[in-house]
Amino acid sequence: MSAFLTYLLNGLAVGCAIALVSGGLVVIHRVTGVVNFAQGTFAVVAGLCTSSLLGLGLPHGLSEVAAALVAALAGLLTGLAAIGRRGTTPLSSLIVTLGVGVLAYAVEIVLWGDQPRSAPGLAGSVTVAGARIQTQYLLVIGVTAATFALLALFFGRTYLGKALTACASNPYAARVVGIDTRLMGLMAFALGGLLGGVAGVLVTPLRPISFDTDVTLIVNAFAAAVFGALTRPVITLAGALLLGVAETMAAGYGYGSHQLEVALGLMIVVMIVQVSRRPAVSQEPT
Amino acid sequence: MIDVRDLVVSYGTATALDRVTLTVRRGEMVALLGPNGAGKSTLANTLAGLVQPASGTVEIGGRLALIPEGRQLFPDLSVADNLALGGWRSGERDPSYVYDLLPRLAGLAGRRAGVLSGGEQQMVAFGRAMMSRPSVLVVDELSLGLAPNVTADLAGHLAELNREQGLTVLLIEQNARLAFELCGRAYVLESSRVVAEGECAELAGDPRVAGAYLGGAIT
Amino acid sequence: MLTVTGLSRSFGGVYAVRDVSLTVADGEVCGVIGPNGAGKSTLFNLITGHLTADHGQISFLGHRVDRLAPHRRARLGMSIVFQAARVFRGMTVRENVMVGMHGRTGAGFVSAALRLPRHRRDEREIAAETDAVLRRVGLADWADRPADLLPIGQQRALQLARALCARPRLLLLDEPASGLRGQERERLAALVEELRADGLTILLVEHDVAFVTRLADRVVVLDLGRVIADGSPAEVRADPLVLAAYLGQAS
Amino acid sequence: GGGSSTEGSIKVGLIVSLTGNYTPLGSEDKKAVELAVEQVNAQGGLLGRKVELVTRDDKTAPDQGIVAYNQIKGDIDALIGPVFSNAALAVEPLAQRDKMPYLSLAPAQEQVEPVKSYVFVTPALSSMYAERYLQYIQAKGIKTVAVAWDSKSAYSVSGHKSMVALASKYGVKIAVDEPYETTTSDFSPLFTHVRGSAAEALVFWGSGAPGVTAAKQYVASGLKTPLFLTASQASKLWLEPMGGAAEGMTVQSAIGVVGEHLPDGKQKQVIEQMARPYQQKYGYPPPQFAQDGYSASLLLFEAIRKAGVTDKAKVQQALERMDLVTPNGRFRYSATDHSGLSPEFISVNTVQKGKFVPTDWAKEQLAKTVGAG
Amino acid sequence: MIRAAAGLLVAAVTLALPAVLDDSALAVYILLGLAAMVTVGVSLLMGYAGQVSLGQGAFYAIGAYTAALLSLHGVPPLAGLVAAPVAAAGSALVIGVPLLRLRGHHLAFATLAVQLILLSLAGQLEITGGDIGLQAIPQFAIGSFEAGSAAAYAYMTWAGLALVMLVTRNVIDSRPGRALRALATSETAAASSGIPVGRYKLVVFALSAAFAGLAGGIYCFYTGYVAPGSFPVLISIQYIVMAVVGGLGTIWGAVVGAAAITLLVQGLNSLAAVPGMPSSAPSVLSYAVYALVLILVVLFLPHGLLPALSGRLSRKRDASPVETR
Ligand SMILES: Nc1ncnc2c1ncn2[C@@H]1O[C@H](COP(=O)(O)OP(=O)(O)OP(=O)(O)O)[C@@H](O)[C@H]1O
Ligand SMILES: Nc1ncnc2c1ncn2[C@@H]1O[C@H](COP(=O)(O)OP(=O)(O)OP(=O)(O)O)[C@@H](O)[C@H]1O
Ligand SMILES: [Mg+2]
Ligand SMILES: [Mg+2]
Repeated sequence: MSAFLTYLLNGLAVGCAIALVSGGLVVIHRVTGVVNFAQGTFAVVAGLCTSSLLGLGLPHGLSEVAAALVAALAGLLTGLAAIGRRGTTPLSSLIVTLGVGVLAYAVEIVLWGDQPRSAPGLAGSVTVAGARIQTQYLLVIGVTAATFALLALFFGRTYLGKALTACASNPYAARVVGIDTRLMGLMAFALGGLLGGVAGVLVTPLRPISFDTDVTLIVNAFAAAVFGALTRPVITLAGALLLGVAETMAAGYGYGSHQLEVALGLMIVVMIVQVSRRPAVSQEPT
Repeated sequence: MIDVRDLVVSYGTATALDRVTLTVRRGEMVALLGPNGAGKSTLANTLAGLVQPASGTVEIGGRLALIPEGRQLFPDLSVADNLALGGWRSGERDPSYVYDLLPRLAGLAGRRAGVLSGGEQQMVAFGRAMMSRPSVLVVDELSLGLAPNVTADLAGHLAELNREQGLTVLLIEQNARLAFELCGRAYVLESSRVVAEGECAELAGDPRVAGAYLGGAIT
Repeated sequence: MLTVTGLSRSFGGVYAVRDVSLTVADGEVCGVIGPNGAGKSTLFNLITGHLTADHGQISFLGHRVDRLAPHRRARLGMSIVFQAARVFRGMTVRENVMVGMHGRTGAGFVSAALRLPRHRRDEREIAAETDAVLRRVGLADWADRPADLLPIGQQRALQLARALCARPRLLLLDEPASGLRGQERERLAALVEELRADGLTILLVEHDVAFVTRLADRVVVLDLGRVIADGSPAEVRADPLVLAAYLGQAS
Repeated sequence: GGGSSTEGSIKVGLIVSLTGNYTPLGSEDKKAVELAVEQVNAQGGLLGRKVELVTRDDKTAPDQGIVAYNQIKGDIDALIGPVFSNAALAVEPLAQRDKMPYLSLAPAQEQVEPVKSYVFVTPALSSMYAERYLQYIQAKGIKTVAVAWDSKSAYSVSGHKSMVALASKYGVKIAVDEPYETTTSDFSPLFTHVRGSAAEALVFWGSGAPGVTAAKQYVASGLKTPLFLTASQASKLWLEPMGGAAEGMTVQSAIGVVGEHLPDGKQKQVIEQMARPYQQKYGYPPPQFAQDGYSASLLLFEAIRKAGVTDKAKVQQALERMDLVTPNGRFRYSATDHSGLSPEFISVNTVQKGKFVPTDWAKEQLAKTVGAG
Repeated sequence: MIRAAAGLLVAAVTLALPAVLDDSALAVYILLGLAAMVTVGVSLLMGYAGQVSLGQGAFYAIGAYTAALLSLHGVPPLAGLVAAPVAAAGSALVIGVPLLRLRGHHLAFATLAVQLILLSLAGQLEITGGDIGLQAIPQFAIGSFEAGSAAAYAYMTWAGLALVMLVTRNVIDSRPGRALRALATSETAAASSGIPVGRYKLVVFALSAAFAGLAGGIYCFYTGYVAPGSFPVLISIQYIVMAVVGGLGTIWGAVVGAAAITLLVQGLNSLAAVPGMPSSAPSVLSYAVYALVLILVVLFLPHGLLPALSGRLSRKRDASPVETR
């Protein structure tokens, strides 16, 4: 029983880490319709920044905030490249974000080298009802919960959040009512960068980060975000938690060498079940 | 007030508007007629700043709102949110004014706009434009897909707003009879050019215009 | 030709179509009118199979079709012109119309890849029919334009052409005249009359009551998903229920 | 120019991953080989000719390895090969067909089983690391162990396999046998399983990120069963991200990593011949991959020196008679053994003050090994 | 007339190249042709039928493993080569039945996941040689004629590519092809024209998989070695990049895109290897320069290289000053 609880708690934490990366994917896609393949890069940049800043002797807290802001800036720059030019289709923008991710490799290697880096986080672990969990994981869970609550409120309740949503829902109509879709898109990219940065800052103490870690980060995050149709934060969070728990449960109960496959397979099945219950016409304009 | 001079708009190599000159004075309601593909929607989009002209000038006096062709709602947002976003420019957030105009929308407020019936969507499009409390309204097809009683309602509202608040209207409407009823003056656009303009009463008497737009037993 | 019995469909508690029964006779033009949101388009989607009914049966030409996929119903002879213009983007007008012939031809991937005689025969047939239909709906001059940039009127004509290419037995028209102006509307009306003369059965949704009155043999009125009147155009126009719910003082 | 000319410089091909996943390994190999070439040229070259390096990037992809090989095969006299096993295996049949002396930097067993005449391996095979650990475990009197291994890494799969095969020989029982994936980010199931077992040690096979992730989580988990890591962790790639958390952990390494703890002698001298300038140039001690590259270079140079010409068949024959001390240990290639090393050249260390320090057992063993040499 | 002449010229150059290129250039030429073969399938699937696959590499792998396994077990290479596309298409049919219910990003993710799953399976099964893969695959041979030289493989590759392009062209420009393009924009309208949407999607998925499988078959004979490491997920993304850069929805665009990207990558790679380059050259050139070129091409030639090259952008869609949907 306590083993089960351990798997569950740790799985939730792993899922939360995934969710943070996918949160940025969702924000950006929801506003611009672009799948941002550079999302993992933001986390990597922030992670590498934290380790450098801490290495320079900056205190905890300041280093992390600064690193997340650098990631937000990276997000903004990516946005400028991806949607700054008028007439760029979402598919072209997607390729541009892929390009940005690759470009970032060079920048990262020049600045930080090709070796993985890590940063100290919250040390030690806590026991909850007989199940041990790393303290850093608790931090991840807390931040994720807060982030997604804010995201859901922001998009669901605030006027600005709705205006942002409107941009991807119908860009032409957004311009008809006077919304500057480009500006909104750039905001989304900056916010996405920030979220990616937060993810990177929190994950770096848990697993070493090197320039190409973005690929691993993006695969899981993409799965979770797609689960939430790349637009819905709460369902994305659910998807990420499902992934995380499925992975640890698979490992816990003897499928350690197939945990990713088990989790991804489960996602596919759930998606197929979801889609079979939706009629085709309702997905096309009336 | 709308003042368009020598406007030229082209899509790539195709010219959609060719030296079009048109004025709508403050508080006036003007109809824009023309066959399919004449360039009416292009003109409407240009007025709203969504299409860049190749040459010519466009001057708008006041806050302009556009009811675009084909409804163009935000399909993933609720009706209430669609309406609220109509107030992006004016800062108006409360759609109750629109619910007064179109009581039916109040009942649909929580529905996703994308699943509404065609006519319901057209009502939302109208309501959304009104949310910005415009002083200039460009309507690209008013009655599209609307039941006759709703069309009549909306026409009544437009006339009232025009009368009472001096709303300036440029009306593109498939039902020329209705357009002539509502408006004082009209322009006729054919193959990218203005081919006729004048008082509605006069134009209705012009056999060419009447034949093309008021013709037949139907409408 | 078409018999619908007890058809219902709701969306999360909202009944869009509620216990609708309807019979359309061979060669008849049946108008369907009703307020916005009455369920007309939903009814069409149910008949053509793009939505599945919660209850009720549909039979067409003597077959029960309510379990058949949309493309099977199409092959039995149903064609629909949707209310929203659903043109195939990135294809020319001609290619769009050619697609309409799909159900009537059979050359598949293998014949196409190997350019078998079957493919050539089909292509010839498709080309000839397409040309004829394009001329009939007045799109001949637009044939090689990209379809997604057509003005509204031409998009309507295009959809109609595509539907006609299938040589349907039953044609469902959802607001075919919306967006059309005087002359174009007149031309459409003439075309529908021609089709009726050819023996085609037509279900017609339209808010232009004069248009419906002129063309329909019979008019069914829907309101809130239910049939509230069914009769000749003149009867229906005089029905007080219809006046209240739909026509208002405009008529 | 033709590869077997006697004029001009001697050309050595180097194909490693300079981009892609294996960049951190390939880039170290490249530094080390460049250092070796520099040193030999500073001493007047080989056979009176300068040594020239022809480097290509295999992008951590087998087909790019083939492209790279095809590009340089006409120019080079011998090849030092990919560090990514899949790329190494892709190039191998081509090198064999062209009769190109080929020193592979990948540890895959398949390269030398069966022996192909022109293919030689420089890193110790994972089976040797497995055996060495079992010797250590036996010496410590441990009877039951847990083994975790990365099911997506060829190195760790074959290491695990050898461990399972050899365990009974050393009287060791494997109580927990747990695979995981390279992308695994949470090892709590592993630790839970170990905690619930009789294992007296946890041997962790894996390279790259999981090595750090698991070791860090091990600390946080409060598990008391000692953690044994393999040689993939024996570099700053692992030490730096671990920081203080690494203190006291057991980590295997090639002999070169612990050169300073060896008794004076040939072995120590060879190690320092590389480690000193490397440390000077790059600011950190050479990681194991660098030593592989350096050892491969030394082996190749020695073979050419012995052969007296760059003729490929002669160089191959010289390699098969090779007996040379390198930072990786003493290589004794023969016609039937193209891996050349033996488990004796592997050290078992603990981390002390951020450095790898051989255990007393290892010190004793290594002294014997070196002394015997 | 001009098109026929251009076609002849291309054919002549294609035929002449293997004879004049050396082994190193031929290796690039072959990999380029194989990439083009897969990319034509991607373009067919994505550019025409509107279905996104981020897992095309899986079918490339299935083809390669099929041919490799068969010939390692003594089946004549020709039979192995024929079996490669068949096996790929067969797996696509099986996988496609559940997967093609998904659309858009969902399908993209699911195909990506399938590739990950298949590769890890290949990495763990005994029969596929695990992570180490399959070695010592015999040379391709028909009867006693053995394709030992790179030139022979070059001819094989380009013959395969020609076949793939011909089939694609014939399909596109036909009744089923129009049906595919139709269902890409509106499945509803396509179905009401009598198109069995589900079946058509399945067939085109299988067809594009067959192309990838054929390429995989040739690849395994040419390299003589297959392993999971030969088919990273990034390779599938690369095919999409190639299709988009070349011009989505044109057959020649796929070839031009594959050629442009392959040559760019190889060119930068060789440049990085020029003696005297700083040690950061590989990463700067392979990552930074590559990415910048990619970004600039996509931004400034949004319809791809081919439409831009051929200079007769029949429809200047990007010139449209309004973004209606
Ligand atoms: N985005 C575009 N790109 C290229 N051509 C376009 C575009 N939009 C419209 N056109 C072309 O411009 C011309 C004018 O179109 P417009 O939509 O303005 O006509 P309209 O008068 O509104 O017609 P309708 O009455 O059918 O709405 C048409 O020939 C149309 O095909
Ligand atoms: N997919 C759906 N989800 C939820 N509600 C729907 C859906 N489709 C239709 N509705 C609702 O069902 C009702 C009937 O819609 P329908 O489109 O059939 O009306 P209609 O009679 O065609 O109206 P109109 O004349 O305006 O086109 C409407 O209130 C609409 O909002
Ligand atoms: Mg218009
Ligand atoms: Mg309707």
